[in-house]
Amino acid sequence: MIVFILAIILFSIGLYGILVKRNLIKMIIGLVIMEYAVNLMLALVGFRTGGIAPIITSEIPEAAKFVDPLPQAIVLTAIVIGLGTTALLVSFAVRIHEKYDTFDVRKIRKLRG
Amino acid sequence: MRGMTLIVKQITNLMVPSILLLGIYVVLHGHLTPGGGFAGGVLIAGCFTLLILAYGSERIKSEAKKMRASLTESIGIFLFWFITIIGLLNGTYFFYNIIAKTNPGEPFKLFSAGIIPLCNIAIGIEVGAALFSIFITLAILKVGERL
Amino acid sequence: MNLLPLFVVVPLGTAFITLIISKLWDRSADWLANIATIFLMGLAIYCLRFTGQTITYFAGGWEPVEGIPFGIAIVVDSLTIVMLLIVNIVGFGVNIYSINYMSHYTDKPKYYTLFLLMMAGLNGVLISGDLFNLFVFLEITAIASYALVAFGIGSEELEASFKYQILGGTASALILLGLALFYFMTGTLNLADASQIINQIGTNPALVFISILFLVGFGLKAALMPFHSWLPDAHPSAPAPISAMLSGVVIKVLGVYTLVRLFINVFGFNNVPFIPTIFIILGVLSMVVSAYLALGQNDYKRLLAYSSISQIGYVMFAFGLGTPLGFLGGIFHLLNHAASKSLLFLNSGAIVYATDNRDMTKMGGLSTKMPVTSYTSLVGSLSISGIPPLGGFWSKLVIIIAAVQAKHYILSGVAILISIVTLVYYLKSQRLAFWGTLNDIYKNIKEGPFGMSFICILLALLSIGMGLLLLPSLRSLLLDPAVDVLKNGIDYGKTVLGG
Amino acid sequence: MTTLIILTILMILGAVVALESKDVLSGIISLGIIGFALTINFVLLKAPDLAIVQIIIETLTLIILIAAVLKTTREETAEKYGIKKIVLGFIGLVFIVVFIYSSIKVFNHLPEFGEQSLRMAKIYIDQGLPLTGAGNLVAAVILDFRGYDTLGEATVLFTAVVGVMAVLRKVGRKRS
Repeated sequence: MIVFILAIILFSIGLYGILVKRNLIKMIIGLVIMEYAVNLMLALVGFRTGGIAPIITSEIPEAAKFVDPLPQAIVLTAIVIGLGTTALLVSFAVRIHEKYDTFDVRKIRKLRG
Repeated sequence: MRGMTLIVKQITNLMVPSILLLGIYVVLHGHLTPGGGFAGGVLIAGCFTLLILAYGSERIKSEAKKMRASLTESIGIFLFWFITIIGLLNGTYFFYNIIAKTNPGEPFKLFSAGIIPLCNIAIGIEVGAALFSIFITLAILKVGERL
Repeated sequence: MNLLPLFVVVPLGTAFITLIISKLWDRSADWLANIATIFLMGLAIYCLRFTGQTITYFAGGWEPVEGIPFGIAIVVDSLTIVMLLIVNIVGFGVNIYSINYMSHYTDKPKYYTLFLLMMAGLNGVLISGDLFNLFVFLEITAIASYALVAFGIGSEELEASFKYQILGGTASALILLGLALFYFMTGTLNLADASQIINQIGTNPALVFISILFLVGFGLKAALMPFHSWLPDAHPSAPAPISAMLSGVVIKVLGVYTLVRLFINVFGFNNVPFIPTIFIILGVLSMVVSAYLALGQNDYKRLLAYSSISQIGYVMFAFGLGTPLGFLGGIFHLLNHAASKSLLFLNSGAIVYATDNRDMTKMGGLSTKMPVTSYTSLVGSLSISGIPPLGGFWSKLVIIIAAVQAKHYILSGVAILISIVTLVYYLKSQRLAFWGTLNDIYKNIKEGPFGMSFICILLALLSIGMGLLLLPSLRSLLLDPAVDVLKNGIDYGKTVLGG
Repeated sequence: MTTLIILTILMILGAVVALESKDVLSGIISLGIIGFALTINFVLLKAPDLAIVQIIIETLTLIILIAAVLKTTREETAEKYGIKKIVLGFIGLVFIVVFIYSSIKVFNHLPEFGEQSLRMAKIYIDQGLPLTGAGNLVAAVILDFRGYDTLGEATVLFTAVVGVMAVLRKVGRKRS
């Protein structure tokens, strides 16, 4: 159970970063940390004690105990979605820096507060 | 982005073909070994990214490259989309694994698992081109050049 | 039922091919996108013949084994059909409108591609019967709308969209965390199957925790009051067609529909007894506070954005009542608000198109120069404020009667009061923008092109005629079956899986 | 199990450094700690597919972030420790402590680590090979049983690329 709690702690650190940090890049980092924490959580959920990787070859009998492949499929999707979001955010941050010459939220009009 | 030193360039020259080969291997064997379209596609994108990092982005005609990457991406995902609707056109189900059902092939061989390898190839093309075009769009961006 | 996947397949395919073909011929994007949305609207109207039934379709032909569904289910029931109608009719109108409006912007093919991807995402969320599948399509919609909000790449758009993305990304992370625990608890992702399992487990702390995660996540997408801060920036900054789409459709599908589907049909109000109260609290809070904030706005589009939060508050309040009449009011108000609010945002677009200005204090007397925009926006405003016999009146009436029946006397009084406040700020906007004397700098403006006016008139007629849906014969066709879906509550699982 | 816990603690430390470092660039590099530790965690959790994807995606994310920072600025914004800031930070901390505390309670009502019961996944594991013919069960799930999700996933990436190219194009509005 302790690993689950650790994953939750990692998630809340990311959340804290988004809520408190005032630098656009730091906010992106916070979001990425949250995504990693969720991915870790999903991989933990899919693990089964004594299981092996869900890949059947001619040596491994079909009856062996495999870990759950479904959370792994979900994480695969989530990783790619996370990359897409991050790339989009970074391109926005670069554009905003071009307009205001700063990453500071407080100096950017709309993002204040 | 400027290029790097001769040492980096030489090592890149040595590495790139093998990374590319690994990427293609991972895509083609996605249904048998760990990996698949995503992993392989990302590897292929990484190999092109390595080339740009080593040689710098000034040397290439970047705009044309960007267009080509984005076109490749569109074609890759269009192929994937087309594979998924074969079932609909055929009157069975959306995303029906039509090949595996009619001509299953022998398990653990390259030509098995029906549409899965085909999907892997299409996704490999799409993901590789997509990540490369994200990278190149950011790399060739000159801050402040906008009107 | 091979028609159902077409809701997703057609816009996706068109989006992919648009980007390829438009490299050869620039104008082709206009044609392709509009043909696709017209097709989608036809398909949604065709689906009207399935109201009252529940159709389940398994992608890939993976039918359940031993009663356990393991493929991705596509589920269409009456509630879905109502939402599909909203999405595809508004989407059709907005897309026709975009042909002229978006000629101000560069790179139109990319706009159409993103727009079609957004449509595909919205339809995908609606027809999905699988939690993770729903999440994926929700992300497609969200990412497409982030990019569309900033399509003009001005500084205001970029800032608004960045804020939208950070909060949207947080919402997605919370939803995905909830999904992980949901899968851990139930062992399935299929909503129908999960609802049966949850019903066996009953109330337990894990379920409460998961519902709070989902509530915050989807509440952020719906812009309910404590989580609303992105909306008043993002919706006004976007190009007008996209504002219409975001306010009229996206927050309803990503926020309200998902919340209602999850908490009423999957979790069941019995298993999470605190949820109806929270719906009512959040609804009333959004209703009151944003109506108050809207009063002080001089920016026309910002006023409309606050009004959207307020009206979504009405809807959540109605669903929180938990009575069949409340469900009817909620669904009906969703329909009315979609028609009127997208109309008003398109009107604001027509004003921006002609005057390049959003500040109402600098307008005035526009009704002489832009009669179509003026009269249609009057219709839209009165419909949202709840003036008989327009559609909005009937839905608010139903909500208030439902509140009285549920013995929430004070809250029904609040709802009436806020309705009056709504009328006040809309009349203020009418007076400032359309009535009075014409400002000299706008002497040479004229009404927008025919395509834009045509869509505004169409949506105005829709807002006027929406009240007819309450007539018994039409009601049994569309609204009653949708209410029945919600009334069945947790029996959703049995209905979908058949047994 | 012990390795898993140690690596996860390392990830938490990396996260703290990434958020609190004074230099944004070193913050991004600390983000690498989290990503690569996550890769090893995936290997420990028997997910080789994820490890392959994660290690390269992590590298690419870092390259993208570093490229952005080098093009702009690497200075952390100056923090003012006013009363408002302290109150905000305090509220955030309280919120997070409540969140973690309640999650501890919740995990008592969920299955133990590694002891989860299979429902949907039972069919994937038992019949994945005969039904699809793919030895890699993850590939069988993402491209056959749940291929529709993967279509959505590829579309998300496509959307993101179109979005990036739309946002970074040179001119947004036509001059009249």
